[in-house]
Amino acid sequence: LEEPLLFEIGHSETTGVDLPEPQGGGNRLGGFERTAAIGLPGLSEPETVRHYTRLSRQNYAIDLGLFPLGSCTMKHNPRLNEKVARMPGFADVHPLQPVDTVRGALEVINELAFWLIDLTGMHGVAMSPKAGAHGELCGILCIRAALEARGDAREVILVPESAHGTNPATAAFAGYRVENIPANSDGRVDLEALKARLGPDVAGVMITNPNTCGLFERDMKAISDAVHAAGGFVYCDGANFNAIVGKVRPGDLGVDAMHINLHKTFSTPHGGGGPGSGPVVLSEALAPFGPLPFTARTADGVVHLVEEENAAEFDHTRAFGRMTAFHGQMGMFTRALAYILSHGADGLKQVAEDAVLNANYILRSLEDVLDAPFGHSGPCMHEALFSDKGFAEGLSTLDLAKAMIDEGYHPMTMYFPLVVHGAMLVEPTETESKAALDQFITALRSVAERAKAGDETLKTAPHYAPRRRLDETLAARKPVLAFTEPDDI
Amino acid sequence: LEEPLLFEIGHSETTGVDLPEPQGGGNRLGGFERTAAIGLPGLSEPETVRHYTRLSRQNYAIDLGLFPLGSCTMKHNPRLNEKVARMPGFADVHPLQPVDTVRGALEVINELAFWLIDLTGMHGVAMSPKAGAHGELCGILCIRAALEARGDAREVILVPESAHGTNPATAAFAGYRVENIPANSDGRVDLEALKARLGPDVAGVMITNPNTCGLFERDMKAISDAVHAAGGFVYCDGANFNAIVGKVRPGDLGVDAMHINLHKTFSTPHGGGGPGSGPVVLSEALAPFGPLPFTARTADGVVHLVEEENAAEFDHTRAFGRMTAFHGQMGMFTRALAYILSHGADGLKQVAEDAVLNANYILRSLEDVLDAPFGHSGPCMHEALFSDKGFAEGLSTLDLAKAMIDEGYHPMTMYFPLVVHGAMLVEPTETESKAALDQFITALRSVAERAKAGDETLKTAPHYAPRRRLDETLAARKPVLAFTEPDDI
Amino acid sequence: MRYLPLTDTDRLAMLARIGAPDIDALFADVPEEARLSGPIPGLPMHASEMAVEKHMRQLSKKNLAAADAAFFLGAGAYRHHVPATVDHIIQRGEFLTAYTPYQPEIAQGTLQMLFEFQSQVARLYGCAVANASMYDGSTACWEAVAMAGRVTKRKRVVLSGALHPHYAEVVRTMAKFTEDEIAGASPALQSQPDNAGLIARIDDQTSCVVVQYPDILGRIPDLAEIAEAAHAKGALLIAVNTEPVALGAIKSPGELGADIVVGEGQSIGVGLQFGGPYLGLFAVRDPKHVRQMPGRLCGETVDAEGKRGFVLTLSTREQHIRREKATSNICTNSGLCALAFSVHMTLLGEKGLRQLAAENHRLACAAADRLAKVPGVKLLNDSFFNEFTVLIDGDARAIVRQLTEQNVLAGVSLGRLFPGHSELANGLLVAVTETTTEEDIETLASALEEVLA
Amino acid sequence: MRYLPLTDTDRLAMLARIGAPDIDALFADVPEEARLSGPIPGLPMHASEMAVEKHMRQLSKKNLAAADAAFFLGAGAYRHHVPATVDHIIQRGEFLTAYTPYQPEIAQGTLQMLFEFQSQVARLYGCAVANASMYDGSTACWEAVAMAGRVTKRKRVVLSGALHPHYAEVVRTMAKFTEDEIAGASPALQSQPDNAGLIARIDDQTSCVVVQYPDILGRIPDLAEIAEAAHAKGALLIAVNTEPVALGAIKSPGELGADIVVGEGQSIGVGLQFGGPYLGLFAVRDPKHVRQMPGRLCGETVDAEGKRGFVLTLSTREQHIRREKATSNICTNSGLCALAFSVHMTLLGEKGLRQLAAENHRLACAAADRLAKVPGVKLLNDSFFNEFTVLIDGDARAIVRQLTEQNVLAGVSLGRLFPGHSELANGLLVAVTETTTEEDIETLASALEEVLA
Repeated sequence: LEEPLLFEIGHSETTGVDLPEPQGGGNRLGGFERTAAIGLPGLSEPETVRHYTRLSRQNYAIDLGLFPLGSCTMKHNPRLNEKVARMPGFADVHPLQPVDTVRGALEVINELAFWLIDLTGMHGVAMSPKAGAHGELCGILCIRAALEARGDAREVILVPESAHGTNPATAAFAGYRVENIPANSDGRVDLEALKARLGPDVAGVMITNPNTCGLFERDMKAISDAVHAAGGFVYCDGANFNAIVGKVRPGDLGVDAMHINLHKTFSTPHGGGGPGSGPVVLSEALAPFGPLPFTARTADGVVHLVEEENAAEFDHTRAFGRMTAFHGQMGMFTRALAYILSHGADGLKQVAEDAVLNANYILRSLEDVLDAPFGHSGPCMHEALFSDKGFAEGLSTLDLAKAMIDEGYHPMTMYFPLVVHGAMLVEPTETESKAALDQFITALRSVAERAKAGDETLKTAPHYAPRRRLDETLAARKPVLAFTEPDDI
Repeated sequence: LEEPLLFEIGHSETTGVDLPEPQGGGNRLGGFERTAAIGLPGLSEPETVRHYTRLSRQNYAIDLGLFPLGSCTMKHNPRLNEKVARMPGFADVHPLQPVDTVRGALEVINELAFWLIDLTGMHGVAMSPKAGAHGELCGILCIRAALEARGDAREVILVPESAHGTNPATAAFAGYRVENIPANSDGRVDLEALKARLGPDVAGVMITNPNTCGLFERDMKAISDAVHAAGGFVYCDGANFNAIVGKVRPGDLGVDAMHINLHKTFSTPHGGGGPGSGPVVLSEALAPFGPLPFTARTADGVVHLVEEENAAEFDHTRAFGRMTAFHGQMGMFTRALAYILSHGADGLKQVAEDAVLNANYILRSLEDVLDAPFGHSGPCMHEALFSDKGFAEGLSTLDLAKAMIDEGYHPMTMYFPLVVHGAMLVEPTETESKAALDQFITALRSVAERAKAGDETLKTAPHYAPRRRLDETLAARKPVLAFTEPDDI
Repeated sequence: MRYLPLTDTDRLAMLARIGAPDIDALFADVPEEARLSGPIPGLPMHASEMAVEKHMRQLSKKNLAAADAAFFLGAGAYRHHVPATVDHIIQRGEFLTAYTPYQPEIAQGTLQMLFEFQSQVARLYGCAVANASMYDGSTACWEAVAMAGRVTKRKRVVLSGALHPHYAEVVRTMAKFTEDEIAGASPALQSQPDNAGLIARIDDQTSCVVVQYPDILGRIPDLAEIAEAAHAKGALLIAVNTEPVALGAIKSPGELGADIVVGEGQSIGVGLQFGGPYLGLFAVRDPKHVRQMPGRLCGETVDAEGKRGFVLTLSTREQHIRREKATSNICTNSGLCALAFSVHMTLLGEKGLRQLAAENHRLACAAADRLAKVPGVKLLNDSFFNEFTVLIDGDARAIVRQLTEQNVLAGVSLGRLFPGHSELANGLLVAVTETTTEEDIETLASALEEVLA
Repeated sequence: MRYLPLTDTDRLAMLARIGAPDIDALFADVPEEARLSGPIPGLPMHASEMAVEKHMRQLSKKNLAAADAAFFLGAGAYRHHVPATVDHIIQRGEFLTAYTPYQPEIAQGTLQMLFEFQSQVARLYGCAVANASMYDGSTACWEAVAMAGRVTKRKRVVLSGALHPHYAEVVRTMAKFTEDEIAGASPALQSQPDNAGLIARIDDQTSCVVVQYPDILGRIPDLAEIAEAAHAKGALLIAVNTEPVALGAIKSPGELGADIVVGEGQSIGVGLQFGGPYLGLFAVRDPKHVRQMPGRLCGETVDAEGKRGFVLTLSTREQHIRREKATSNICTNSGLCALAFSVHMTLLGEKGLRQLAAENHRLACAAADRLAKVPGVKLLNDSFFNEFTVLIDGDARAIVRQLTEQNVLAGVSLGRLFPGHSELANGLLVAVTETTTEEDIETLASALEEVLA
């Protein structure tokens, strides 16, 4: 069933709320009263529920099936966390209430901060960044502030070629020049190449560990030591923290800054593209430069809000500034804290183990039909990487991925990392059962075999989705980004 | 996508809760410890969410589309009401708490009772019946108790042939013999036939108004007067109250008892078959016999719970007994009260008017392609009745109804009322927009035309539903009513 | 009016199509003198969501919620932790706003769920077949009695004195109109149920014996002994269970020979809700009794393409088909509550249910031991699961009321349950679940110590 | 561990298929010395849902919820009534647990919603195109400044003194690293915004002027005048709105000549949430600027069968494609908050939004009039929508803190917002919405009377 646009079914006179008709009363609008129509369609409540319920059913979601998106960690979102985030003491408090009336909210932030530091073996954490990329920026700005504080202007950030696209973007945004570091044949950072490039112009490296080939960077500690010896800092992209949470602490590997996607490892819902939350854990060297505001617990157990006015009191005068209004993503903090406490120390360790177990199970169950370019490099971590080697002429990773839609799955991450041709990065996560994995493996085997056999129907997949392939070129060439009334055209 | 049975995917060792392993502690079970396995499969939380989310998507629901079920009043369920029912002061209180700790809950019951009496023009109300049929039984038991109280044992209940099946069932259950009263050519009760049958053996009549042909019983007051004159009582089936709420009060028409389906007129959700709620409003003559418990508000504004122990205090010693443990469907009461207050006096009147307007719109938009047997009898009330007259040989109402599934609709009520051949009873309700009605009319026109033209594909409809027609005969002949392990067979 | 989509423009256009001059013309069949000329008097005009929510919240706040008290009430309604997932699922529009699944092609979600629910209940009760739910435990109990009459063609019903008094009252009320003869009693305050006395009341006119398990005082009767005695006289044993969690720890009634097992399912998934909606469970041990069962049944079958599917079946028993020949008055079931039960039971699984039962029993034992140490308090029960009776030096009902001032909801007094029986006035039923903390137990014990000092 | 489906049996079977002796073998690449031998120290073991819920509820209860106070806070976050329908929709698993809609064939629900959202925001702002949302108002404000730099190739930014100080601080922080030159100021306590002063600061090196509308003191600046002055120097006007409800009563910034309109969308659908997640809105008046916009854009297209459909488009601007050449750092948006906004806005419609705005303004006028009668309190504003500044005989910040003891949350003191500015210390920002009652207003006025007496 097709669902029309809101603008095709709504009317400016229809409303789904019951508000009083405007009464007399004062008018202090200073002569700026709105006169023209706004053009906002309204629906009654029954129509609204139906419109959005119908729309929702055109989506795929974790609640419907496995989401094998490498590097994106689409895992189950616990329902308790949704309930907790809606408790009036969290949902119905204003960010600028006097601090004595929000000590509980500050305790949530502080308690979550404490566990993030504990889990990563770091020294401090900046809680306010609003998403992963925002967290990356925060980390790089800490590095820049630390270098500037010692009067050491450096220009270059080194990034392995398998990095997330956000890494070089972030570095560039913060005013750095980006240089790539190659990978070795194992799919890991080439340690010698890195060492050779280090020098007084290098502010730091941005590294992802486990890396985007799904492998643990064995030489991480050596990399960190080399970078530190050259006066630089180590930024670790934390998008893959799910594989090692509770098993290894980045702080023990020499990392100086790492953002944590609460919406990945700590399971706050993706919501169709946000909101995310990207706290950044910081080493002792970088912690003094973390942005405002943050929370601090004094010896008497009271949690304080540290802002511009009282930063000196908490010995934090070198903060590089403020990344956002207010205190960050409270709604994500409550969910992440509930998640951490639910799993506990034993559960988080089990998370990493099951995530890695599930990924290796997929890798080893499929490497006979799909090329696994780093299958020889040892066990993978929480994601399995395949290439399009062996596909019949004319069939691509895209075709295979779209065919997976017809099998009832979301496609895997495609064409990433760039170091592998036609890459397919599969991350099952720990919240999939063995039965779900077996079903997925069967489906992927079947599609892979058809890709190798040259089944032309793959090229027009999906066939059974709410839409066939969409014309993205048309969308970009003649952008239609807002509804216009038919008679306006 | 097919969803396996819980018993095919669950394991007795899997659980979606985290409870402590059984510790030592005492054992006072008196030697009745369970030893054998129960055989209950468990799922983790992610699997549970997915199992039920997938199952849910095989259902049709009001949130997805129009539900044209005559006599069942499937209207929009406001989301506020769901929120209200979950307030801790309603959801988390025990029915046997000391009354001083539940005055608010008692006030809800009392306030709702007050408005139900007000809206129906009656004298009292029994709140505890748990569903419509339970309410019918309550009403008939009140009649029986009232007759017994005056030492007047009567044996017969008169029921028009268009009555709901529950009416004769209820009368029989209460020990009465049921006799039918015919309809006249207009589709209404034959007043003269009724009068002719009245006599000292007739305990009362059960009548539905508006009736199941969708018509208002014009002679209702005359019927009531005649029944009363013959010493009987008038029971009105309230399933169709949606058509007249706020427009006419049954009490003004001489009704002695009427159940109200809170899940119909007052919009508590059907939930795939309940829970319902069936309070019964009672006339002055019947009110003294209403069952326990109930609430009473004294002049000081305090609301009391009236039970066996204090019935005398509230002058209610003639109650016929107790229909259920505790106080009835509290969760439905909160929803219904929120609904009544939201609509208010003006809104409820508008409900009836829009419900009737929508039904007449459908009747008049389709009577050229579908036979409307009582189209000549005047406007219909909130439902429009059609017959299968004119369908091609071999095609039935069932075929048309199943074909409506392929058009994206739930079938209408079929083969009811029995007075019309191949009846189709369509009740759009007031929560459908004109656009939704127009779309429905177009779909039904198209299917009706195909039925008249003899389109054989209708016989195998639906074609696009989660299932094709199901073998109900097989299900009844060899009942499989519980899962058995494959190896048990 | 936020729930009404029609605009005035729509209304005019529709009247024009109908050919009616105004809306009143459509109500022409309603005698003019009966028609209300304006909005119904008394009721206020429509109100905003915010205003209604505020009003309801104010009413809600006049109640003492269990979460805000030390809470020990049971007697047929138990407070358990319900996982958040349960509420999430039952609020799915496709479950919440679906109709009774009479059209199976577009109701497989509800139907498969009901089939799974029936299977879960049957296993829990140790029975062959369970139905798709009843209104609640008390009405299920009456339906079982009525069914026993149909099966045995006898009219004499023996109720155990330790049956929940509301249940007994419902049975008595309904039986008045069906001419069944009800023999009941009130419970004696003994440490063991009086099986011998009950068995003595069974004769060869008895259609059924109704026994609660665990009983209203929390004691666990030996059902097997009663089953044997009943069967020897050709009577059926109806077992009534008001706390399904208990069946994670003690043997199922079916296993012990009960012929019909009924009960209240509220403990699993449903919540307290001031008494309703609740969830009646109904099962029979012997599949040959299926066609005498009340209520809806969901059965497995295949569709026209041979795919497995589910339908409501054996509906010729039901009143909307059979009219005056129906086997029972029940029509609506508790579909959404059955879903809540089934989701919660799925989350528990066998392992979780057993752990939950063990935790309930452990805490109840701790509470019983602690309360027995309070001067003036004596534990009645030899056996119990998560609820037991204590005898207090004083009027238990008055004491319960008095303790509410300290936010202690101490339990259900037998005086409240059996208002006519002064011999029971010093009895107090205390229920303990996994939601009870050690601190709650200490609070209750201290409060009792104080009030009895 | 309730979120983990694997059983130990599964784990063994899987290890066998993999050919690994145990789970540690899969972590062989992690240097042994870095591997934790047991569970991470400090953190407790896993906990039941009931235990976690109880812990979180205890923390929650340490906060004074707005509903339990007479509440007058604003300053960029406003308390409005959000219909229950909004939360119902955003909790649909298909919206809540969906991924970013990169695979449009199975994400049309999210995509169509975003297209509708963009259209609603564009109309509300009087612009041609809006994006699919930003993190919040403050980061959207910075992104607008950065975009103005790209469009004008200039580096001088003029911030109005009456811009929210957090927003100004975010702009200043980010600009440090991009070498933009920021000229700001603090607001003067005048009844009218100082347009002349602001205009005087625009020169031909100015990339943009950033003006809040209504401003941080609640005053409504004449945007048209500023737009004209900015355009005359080749600069862009960036209008910042923190209260979208206002735009139901006053002219849209686009209508008045703003080139980029950004703001906080939290008021519609999102709720207070102690500051996040919120919803950044971003729109441009002139479609030619689309390719310089940050953030995601959803566009209409057709599928292979010619059916209308929606996709994320113009993504070559974005960093996951463009890497170091991206136009902005933003990647994630506020998808679920955008949904909440769009649902709430759909329920309102034009009629509801206008009524809502009128009701806010009516109550704000009543509050201003009442407070102005309190001895020692003076109303600053000539114009305002639902928030205004009063000057108090005393330190407003201390008074606000003092009033919390009576459960009065009196507003946001300018001392809290501008901690370095003692000249603002007697200013208090008071916000009034439809959730404010006449009784709340009276409570505040009386409390102020008492404290100032």
